[in-house]
Amino acid sequence: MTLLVATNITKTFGPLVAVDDVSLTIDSNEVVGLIGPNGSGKSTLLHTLCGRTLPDSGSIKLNNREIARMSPIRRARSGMAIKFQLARIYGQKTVRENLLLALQAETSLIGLLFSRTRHRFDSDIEVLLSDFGLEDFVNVKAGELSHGAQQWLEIAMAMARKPALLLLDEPTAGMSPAERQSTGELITIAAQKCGILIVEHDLGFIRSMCDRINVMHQGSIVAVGTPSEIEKDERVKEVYLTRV
Amino acid sequence: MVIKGRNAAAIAIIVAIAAASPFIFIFGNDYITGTLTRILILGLLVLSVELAWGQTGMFTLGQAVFFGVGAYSAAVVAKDYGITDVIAILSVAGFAGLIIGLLIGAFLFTGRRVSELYVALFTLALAYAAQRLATSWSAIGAANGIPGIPFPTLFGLKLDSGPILFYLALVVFAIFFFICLWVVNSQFGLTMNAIRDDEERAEFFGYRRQTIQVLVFTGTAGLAAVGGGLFAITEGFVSPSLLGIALSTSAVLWVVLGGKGTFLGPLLALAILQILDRRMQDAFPQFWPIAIGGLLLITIVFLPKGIMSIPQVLRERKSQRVLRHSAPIREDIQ
Amino acid sequence: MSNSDGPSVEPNLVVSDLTAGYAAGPVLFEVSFSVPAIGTTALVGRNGAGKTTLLRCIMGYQSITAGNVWWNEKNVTKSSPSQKVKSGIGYVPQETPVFPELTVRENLLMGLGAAPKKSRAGIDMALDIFPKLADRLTQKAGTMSGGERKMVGIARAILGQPSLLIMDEPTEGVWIGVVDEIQVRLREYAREHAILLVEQNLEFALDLASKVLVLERGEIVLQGTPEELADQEALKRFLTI
Amino acid sequence: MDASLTRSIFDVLSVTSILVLLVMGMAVIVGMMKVFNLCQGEFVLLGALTAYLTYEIFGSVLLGILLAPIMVGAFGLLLERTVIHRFYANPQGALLATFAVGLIIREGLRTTMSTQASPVPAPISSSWVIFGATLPVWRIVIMAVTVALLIVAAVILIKTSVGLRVRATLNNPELASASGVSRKWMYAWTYATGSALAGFAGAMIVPLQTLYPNLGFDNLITMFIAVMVGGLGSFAAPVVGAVAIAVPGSIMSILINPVTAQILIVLCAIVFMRLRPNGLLKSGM
Amino acid sequence: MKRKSMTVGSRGALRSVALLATVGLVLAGCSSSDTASETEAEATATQSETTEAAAEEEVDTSPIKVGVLTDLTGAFGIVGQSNQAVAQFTIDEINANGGILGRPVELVIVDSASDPAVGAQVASKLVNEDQVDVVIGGVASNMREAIKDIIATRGNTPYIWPASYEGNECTPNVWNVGAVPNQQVDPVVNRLLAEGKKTFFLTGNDYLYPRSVLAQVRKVVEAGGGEVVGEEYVPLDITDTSTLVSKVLASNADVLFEIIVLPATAPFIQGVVDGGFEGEIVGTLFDEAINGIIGTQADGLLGIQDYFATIDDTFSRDKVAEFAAAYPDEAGLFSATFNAPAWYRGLYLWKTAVEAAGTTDAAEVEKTMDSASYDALIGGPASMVPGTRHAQLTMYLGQMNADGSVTIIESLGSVVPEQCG
Repeated sequence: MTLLVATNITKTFGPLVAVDDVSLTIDSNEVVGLIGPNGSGKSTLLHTLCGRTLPDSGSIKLNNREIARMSPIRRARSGMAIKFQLARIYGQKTVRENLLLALQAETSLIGLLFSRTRHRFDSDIEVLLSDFGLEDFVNVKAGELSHGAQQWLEIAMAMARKPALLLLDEPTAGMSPAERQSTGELITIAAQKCGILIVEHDLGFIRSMCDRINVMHQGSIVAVGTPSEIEKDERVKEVYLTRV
Repeated sequence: MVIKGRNAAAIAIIVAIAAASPFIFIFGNDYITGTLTRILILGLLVLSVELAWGQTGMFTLGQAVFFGVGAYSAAVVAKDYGITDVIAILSVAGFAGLIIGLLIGAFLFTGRRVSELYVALFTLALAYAAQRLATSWSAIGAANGIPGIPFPTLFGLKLDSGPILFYLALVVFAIFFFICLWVVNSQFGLTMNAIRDDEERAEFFGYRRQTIQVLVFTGTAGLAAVGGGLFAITEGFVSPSLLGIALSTSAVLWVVLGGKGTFLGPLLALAILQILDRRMQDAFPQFWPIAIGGLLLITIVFLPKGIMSIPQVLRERKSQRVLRHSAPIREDIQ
Repeated sequence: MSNSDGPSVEPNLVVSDLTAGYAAGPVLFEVSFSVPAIGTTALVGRNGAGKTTLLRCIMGYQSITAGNVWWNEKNVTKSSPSQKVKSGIGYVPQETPVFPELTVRENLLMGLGAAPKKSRAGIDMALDIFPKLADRLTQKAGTMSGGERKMVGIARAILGQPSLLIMDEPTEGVWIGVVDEIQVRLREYAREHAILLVEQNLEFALDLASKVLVLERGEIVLQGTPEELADQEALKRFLTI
Repeated sequence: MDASLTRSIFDVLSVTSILVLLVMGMAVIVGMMKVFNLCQGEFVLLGALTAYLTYEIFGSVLLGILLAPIMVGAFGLLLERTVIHRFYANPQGALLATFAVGLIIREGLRTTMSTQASPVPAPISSSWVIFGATLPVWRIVIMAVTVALLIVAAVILIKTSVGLRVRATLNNPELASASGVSRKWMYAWTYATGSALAGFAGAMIVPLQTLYPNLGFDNLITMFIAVMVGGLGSFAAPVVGAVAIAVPGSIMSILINPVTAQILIVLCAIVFMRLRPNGLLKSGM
Repeated sequence: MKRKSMTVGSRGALRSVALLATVGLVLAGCSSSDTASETEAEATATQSETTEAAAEEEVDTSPIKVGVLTDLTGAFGIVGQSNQAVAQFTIDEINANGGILGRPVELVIVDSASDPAVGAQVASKLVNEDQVDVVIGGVASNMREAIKDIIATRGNTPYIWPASYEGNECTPNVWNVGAVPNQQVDPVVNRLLAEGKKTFFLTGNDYLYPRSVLAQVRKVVEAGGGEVVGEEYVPLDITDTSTLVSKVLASNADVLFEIIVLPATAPFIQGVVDGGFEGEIVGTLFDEAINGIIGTQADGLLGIQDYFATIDDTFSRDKVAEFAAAYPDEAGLFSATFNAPAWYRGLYLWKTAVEAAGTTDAAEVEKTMDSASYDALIGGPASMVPGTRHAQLTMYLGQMNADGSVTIIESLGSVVPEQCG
């Protein structure tokens, strides 16, 4: 079933066309990769998908609902979650509080004020902690976690609301191979519950994770296909695979 | 657990003040009780700045506007309408603050996100405009303000002596202090902090950032206004300086000196400065205002988290020498 | 390993036991290497290995926990980036190689030490390198595409005629045709000057380099000439997927 | 043209040129450097003080006008190297720190002054009669100097290599240092220039406003509103903002009255700032 | 982890208690010393009462306390410092002549810092902690409004308000010894009307005093057949008065009646004079202290005050010379606009009232002060007009000179205040 349909997205900054008439689809339970050299427009495309910027034109449908002009808040409430490139977690708060923050986002304000859901989410937190291997750090301040653990915490927070679509912006940036492998496993688990879009530099990681890969270059998607198809694509080789 | 500790501190403060208060009856006079009363009243203003800025990241340099709105509405109600019941006066004051706070909060925080500095300058200009307006508005006494506000009553009993007014302020302060603690320790408080630490991240979780900011801003306006109302009925006068830049920046100064992000620090800074202020002003009248500026500057430069962070700073100095474990490598990513 | 098999020129940049990191922990561990006075030295390694950090430490943008940087036999560990630039080091950063609010012409002028006297000849030189820039001189650099910005950035750095040109990913996001052009220009430049290059495009790097350093998790794990490293299994292990 | 119309037009030009003169220093520090400098008013005050002191000691206001930018610029340089440079990454801290500095200067002067206000005569006290209206020459001088200074500032910023370096540093400090510009000293000198301009403005206007401790602070809010209305990020925007505030402000105070005019201007500016947070000169994000 | 945060939490609590205890100690320290002096004072008070009752001839020699509340710092710091010197001078003189009721007089000086909120605090200190017998002071009206209830009503202590002001202050225990609008306005406006000057332009800062005075001017002008051709107010912190100057010039009025306070006074007057204004310029704030700030443009301005340095009154001249010798730093500040004559007057009128009552008791003084009168005052004799709480004053019309001095044009004699009728 098709989860996300983005059609003819265009976004310009002054004379610079960052995203040029791009279309993209993601099915539920599908892991889609988006690769391309820096400056190819993949970050801008991601930003229009998550609502950080609004596209100049084009349509984005999540579960058949038009979201292209929605605020990030409403997108989040319609089932979209994002993990940013730099882990954006609440460093001053404990891991538990971070997870609670993600879980309680849709609790009513009165409910929050009277802390009605403080313990209702305990079991969810336990599950997330064990899923993401964070049991030992539950009362540690998130800012004191290792770099990898911070990334996992953010993925856990993104997964907390059981989103339909998860956007991951460079989930393995700066990770060691071991951490990278663990991240891959986490994403595989997550993929059973939702559709995922991964924006990555690391082609190897993308290749091992994704069902389908989009290659962007100079604002356009130049190729779409399975990892093996992409590897054979001449155009992709030209723009991308000459690089390591 | 942390919460328990915080509450313990809060309870300790209230109990200590309450325990000390009989001595005020025995040894104190109206000047000393008046000073303590004023500390408690300004404490409400400090709490409101701390809630808005320290807890939610809304850098308000104009919080005295709401204090003044509360004070003026209490003065008008008590003097012109002859309503002296404390509960009625404070309700009106608080309500007036809530309305003005809601209007300004909605104007500031709905729509496009604005930066913290923008909020600061906006509220500063607001304080300027408000004092201006009060100074020119003859219906509320213009520059002279409103003097001769009658003593308040409670269930028909006249509250007309220093110690009684002190207890009134203590009770009101305690009520709102606990409400503040309760809010901050609730899940809502966690959300406030989340907005303070990373507004955008919170939005991407689906928090209605605008609603929460407007709500908190409105609440703090109401809190400051209750303080203003209390000021009007205990001091017996209001003047335009109550809603101006000077008091607004003083409130921020107390929060900075005490330590943004804590309740105890700012209240402590307020208490110490209020007690020191008169003594120092009499001892070094020419020097004291300059010293306040110097103190602020030194604090900002060398102790950005205020006096409450002194133990922490000392601890960190020590632990810095113990190098941390070799954490995972992290490239300087964009 | 030593650079005994590298070009037989005295090194003019020497990095010894450099250790650096962020609040989260150290990133570079006692890194030591030298850059010969002539020729291209390529620094390769995976994403996150610490390459950009290393360049920033050498330039002085990033504070160093321990170790030293020597430039022309002077200890420049503590000198500021601008002092280093004035003593003959050029730098092209990875992310923002241009002044976005300034025009291309002004960007290039900055490379000339912002001296209008030399401007005519100087800008001609930049246009020699990248003729494409000729009709874009009055455009604001911020409105150009990533590849064009890279070009402006490289041209700006080369105009200062540094004895050592440090470049962080000069070909990232640059169209393939331009990459060749850059390669030609850099090869030319390296005949008389030194270049220290961080590059993900291994083919490009190995083509240019007379010396290759491999950085992995904050340590130099391999170094040598491209030829030496070309058939090493280790290099593939480190760099391929 | 009759005398009162001439005077009205003259007043609008005069009020505007004074505000533009005052805002120029702020255009550098707040507009270009984006340091929210709450002691900018006190720089104006220090400039005024310099003129007053040279008048008292040497009997010459003109000397003070020449010295003020040097003295206040030096003070700004000192302040930047001791305090401000710590806060480039922390604008909130800069705001509070400069507030504290302003407080110290203001209160310091208050305790040392022996009168509530001290007059400083204009170097040129004569008047010209134009269309029957007697117009003070000093105000005309201020207009001319303001225009000249604007042109000089524009030429320096756009045409000279120093201006290029300044713009480059403020645009991308890291890359500027990679072009051999010392970031540390460029920031310091830019800040000093902003202070010097404020000091100069203070010395120029003190004959029209007399010296008193709140001289700077009373002008500060208007200056800040001008910057916010104009927009941040350039030298030109705050200047445009100053014109946009001063012209309607002075026209309103002629047509309605000064009290209402001032409140209306502040309120309009507040609303405008909210609707277009980037100011007049920049649209959108 | 749980345990750790718990200890941190409770340690925080402990720390706060400790800090609080310190604050408490500081306070206790203050209060205990205060209480000591207080109980002492109470003891002497009760003692004196009993002794008075027992043996009438025995004299109480404990000092009478006079509270001086003025703005030693802040916007009016200069005025406050002058006030403090005048108060000290007056009290020294009273003590040198045997004090009041044979008791020495002692000053308790507090700084209200030009801030009503501070004023309220220190007023409470004077009344409640120092338990003074009378309070004199305040510079601006908003200060009076902030402190009068604390002193006069809640504190039941006589309060002397020593400044010319807008009038209508009729609170019991409050005594106004400065000029009110009709005293300053009526004589001069009537004189100008009589000279044939019919058109008036009124201007002042936007607050109560200028508005009240100018309302009185309008009343007198219109009653006398004159016409008000313009009335304009400017903000207190105005920095550029040029648009106002233009309006004044455009009006071509015969008389400009202006109450623009510092710091805008000088630029405004200079602008009007240099702009070629041909009518008379009158103000209630012109005197020697302000002329120096205005400069040569002060030449020809008309001012009306209860005292000028050049009045033809040897007693006043001698007294001011004595003051100048005793306080050389403040000599130049002895002026009507700094309320110096009113401070002197207020203290002597109160002295007279206390002597008439034979006690400093507020209720008794409230009766005797109502008709207190004294002749040997700076600026001429003054007497409280019974039932009005205000004083009948000798007023002078003076013309300012370029060198800062004042030429007395007319001594207007004793003018009755129209207040609290």
